[in-house]
Amino acid sequence: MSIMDYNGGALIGMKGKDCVAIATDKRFGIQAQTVSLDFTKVFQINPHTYMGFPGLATDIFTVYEKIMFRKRLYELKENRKISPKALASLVSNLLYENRFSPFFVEPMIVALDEVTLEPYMCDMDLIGCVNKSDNFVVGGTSSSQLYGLCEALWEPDMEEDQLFETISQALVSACNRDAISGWGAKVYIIKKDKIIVRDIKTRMD
Amino acid sequence: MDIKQQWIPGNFKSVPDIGHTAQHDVVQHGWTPITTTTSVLGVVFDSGVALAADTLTSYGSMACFQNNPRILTVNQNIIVAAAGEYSDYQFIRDVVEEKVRTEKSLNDGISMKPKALHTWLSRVLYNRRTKMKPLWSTFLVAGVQNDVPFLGEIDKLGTAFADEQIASGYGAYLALPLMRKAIDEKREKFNSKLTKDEAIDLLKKCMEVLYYRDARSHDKYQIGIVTKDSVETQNLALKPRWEVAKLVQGYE
Amino acid sequence: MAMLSLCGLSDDTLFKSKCEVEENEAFETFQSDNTVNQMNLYSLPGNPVENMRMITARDTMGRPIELNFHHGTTTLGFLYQGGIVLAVDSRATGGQYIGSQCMKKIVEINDFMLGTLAGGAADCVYWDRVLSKQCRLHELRNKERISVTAASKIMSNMIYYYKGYGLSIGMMLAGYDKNGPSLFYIDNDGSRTPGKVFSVGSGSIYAFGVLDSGYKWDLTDEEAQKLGQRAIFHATHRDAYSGGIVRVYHITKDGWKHIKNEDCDEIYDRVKNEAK
Amino acid sequence: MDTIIDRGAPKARNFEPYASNGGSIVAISGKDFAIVASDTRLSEGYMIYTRKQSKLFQLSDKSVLGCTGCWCDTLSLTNIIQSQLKSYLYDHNTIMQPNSIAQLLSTLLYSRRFFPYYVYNVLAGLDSNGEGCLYSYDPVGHCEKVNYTAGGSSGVLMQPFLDSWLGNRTAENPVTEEEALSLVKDAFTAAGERDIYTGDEVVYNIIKKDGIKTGVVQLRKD
Repeated sequence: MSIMDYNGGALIGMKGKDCVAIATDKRFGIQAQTVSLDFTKVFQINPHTYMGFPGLATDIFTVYEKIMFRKRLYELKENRKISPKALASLVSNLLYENRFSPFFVEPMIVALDEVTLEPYMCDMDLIGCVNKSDNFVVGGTSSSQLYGLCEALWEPDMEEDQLFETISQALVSACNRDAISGWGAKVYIIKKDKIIVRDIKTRMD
Repeated sequence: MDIKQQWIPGNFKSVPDIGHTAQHDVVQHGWTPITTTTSVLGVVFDSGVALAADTLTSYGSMACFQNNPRILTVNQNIIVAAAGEYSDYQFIRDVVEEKVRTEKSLNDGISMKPKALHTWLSRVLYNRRTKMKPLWSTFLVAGVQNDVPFLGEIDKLGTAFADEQIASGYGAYLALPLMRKAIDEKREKFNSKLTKDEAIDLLKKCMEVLYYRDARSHDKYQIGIVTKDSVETQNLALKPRWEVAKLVQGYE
Repeated sequence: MAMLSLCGLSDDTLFKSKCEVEENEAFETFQSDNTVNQMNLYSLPGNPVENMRMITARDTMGRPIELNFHHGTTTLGFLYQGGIVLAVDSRATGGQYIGSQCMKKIVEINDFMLGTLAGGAADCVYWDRVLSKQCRLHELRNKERISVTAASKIMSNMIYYYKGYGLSIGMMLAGYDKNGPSLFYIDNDGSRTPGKVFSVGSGSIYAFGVLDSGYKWDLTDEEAQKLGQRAIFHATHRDAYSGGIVRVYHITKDGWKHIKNEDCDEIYDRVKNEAK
Repeated sequence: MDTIIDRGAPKARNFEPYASNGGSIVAISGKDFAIVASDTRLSEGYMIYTRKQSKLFQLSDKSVLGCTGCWCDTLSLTNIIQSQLKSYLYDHNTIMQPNSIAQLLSTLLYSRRFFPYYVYNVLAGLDSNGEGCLYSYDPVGHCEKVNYTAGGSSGVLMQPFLDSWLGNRTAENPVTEEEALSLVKDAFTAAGERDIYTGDEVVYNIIKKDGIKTGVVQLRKD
């Protein structure tokens, strides 16, 4: 078992029409044992910028704190909100600094640009290779299942409701085929004027 | 095996001898190729199949034996070419020749067909791999069965399949794209298969390309051609053009 | 070749050759496999576990092979005044991947005997089938049903024969015979233990927690069935490799009876509402 | 320096008896039909052996077996099963029913418990009532009757997709032949995007009372 699979979890980001969505399961486990049912792995970086962290739980918090530290410094220095693209470089640099003893997280950024409100999405490997995406990003222990579902279910220019349906369907179905993710899920839909957060029900076994 | 056959439920059994790891290492030494040959190519044309293979046997990086043919004429219907361990090819050659001789001595007018030999070889090779005593060779079987050309490959595991163009070893990387291109172009432009001459020219071209880049290849080679009513093997030699060498830059 | 055997020449030493040796060896496996004798499983010389590890480590391209056998997990069974209750989950996992959510982990050996399976799914099912055959033969030979004690002994003997071969079996054998109800635990080491309360599999620790706190000899039938279901349900909730539906069986002197199947999802909702 | 001295000598290599030849299978059963489909790419590593190797094996007029994994094991297994079916036919003068074939296959797979066939099998057929039936296997012969399944190199990608469409079907709302076929196509198209071992073509067999219908759908060739 890889260290990336120690805690389990599934994450998915998806692009719609003028909106983006990110969804996460809520399980925190130690290998086969489910410990907590309220561990969302998704953090708000800026009003329209969210990050998801699939990987090892201990590194998730460390990396998140480090990112926030650098992001705040950046924003103090520049006196403006960090753009998702700059954030991606920031995270990538942070991860690559530990090229030979990496953090075991593969962060994803799902955002609307704070100025232009352009959708932006990317994911990374654990040493910071940024992979920008125009349709969806997936991560976590059920990433293969998610890839299959997203390839089949995703279509361009989805409205908010349809995007919610698609992303929930993908996450729930993927979790049902992965032993170590699930136990509830949370979906964030990011629009220019509001953020919609919804809990969705999944199997609890 | 015998003890298992006689087993009756309820009988007391002693602990089976599960052996010592070091003594019964299944990945045995010696089952590794020593005297090897490089790629073989095969291509189907409209009325038959052509195979090409050079005549070099290497011992590591030494070009050991420079005149070891490895295209075997099985009967008036089949030719076989081999790549990989040469001794394993020789073993299979003996076995196949024996098979053919037995068939001939029966004199019943029935002779082996290419698909039969293809399946037979795949069973023999698979059986050996399942015993972890592989015959470290890849075979190409070519022939004409019911007027339809047949070309099949079997590798050391017993992986068997048929296709219109097959290349093993280095040929799979260097020659196969050329062969696929030629066949596809012909099909798209004229909606037909290669002719015999085109197929032979194609193989000659491929052998030349292989000779330039495959360090274990040789300039003397054979082409075997099987059609509905003839089998022939030609001995050929390349006339390589090394003047292109000076155009290759970036290594000095 | 066909002509040879037709003429009865194929056994003639004159024709014995390299070719025939190869051929016979290649085709003998067709004749002597386990469809004829169930105990006859092919293995390489040497240590089977070590061999298995070595051959399945990498493929020809040097990549790790994902030979994910289906594994089943949480099962429990207990004896009480009203007979035996067996309860199992239904998830089969190959690694982390859920291969199936509705696997049958209780095998009906005959009308009075059940086996539960945990560990390698194929291992358990195969040997249960062989046991089933042996039990039937016993019945035909002796004109009476086999006792659970005898059946479990056959089972453990068969498994013991393949001890050290890397089988993965943790099963309970439960049934009602002339000596009353009995329950046995058998595993791949060949051990065979009679007992009152067992739980087997990766979720067993959670199941035991619920089971031990609720178990007493004087349970009513309904209480016992509920306890079994609840123990498995809580195990599925905490253990990643258990889940699906909870199946409950009950064995009395009239034979076994299937009580119910219930989806973990539904049980979860019910239990949650009960708590409120 | 050993490297200089050893340069000429042949290198010792371990023999690995398994190859991963890729390929995927999808199968769906319905009220009066069963559909089973495979891609036709046979590969090893980054090398495509052939682009037209179907992985479906017709066992009788009512059953089709789909196998992916190690191709040499597949060939061996299907040969053995076909010869067993023949001797059954000659012994009993009956064609074996799919449920019996299912058990036979399970036993044959288990005979190699200690040197497994590296093959994922799906057996599709029509049972004695004329209803579609489907059996899915693990490499050592654990057999399960299912309504739909996906296996092979992109089984993990396609199975949850089938779950989301077919997981909640009831007897009143059975899957139709057209729907099953379009699901198979969609599943393979999605898998072809993300799995390099799946591609080229999909061949499908629809098993019905009056015979087996075969068809081909094109997939990505890269």
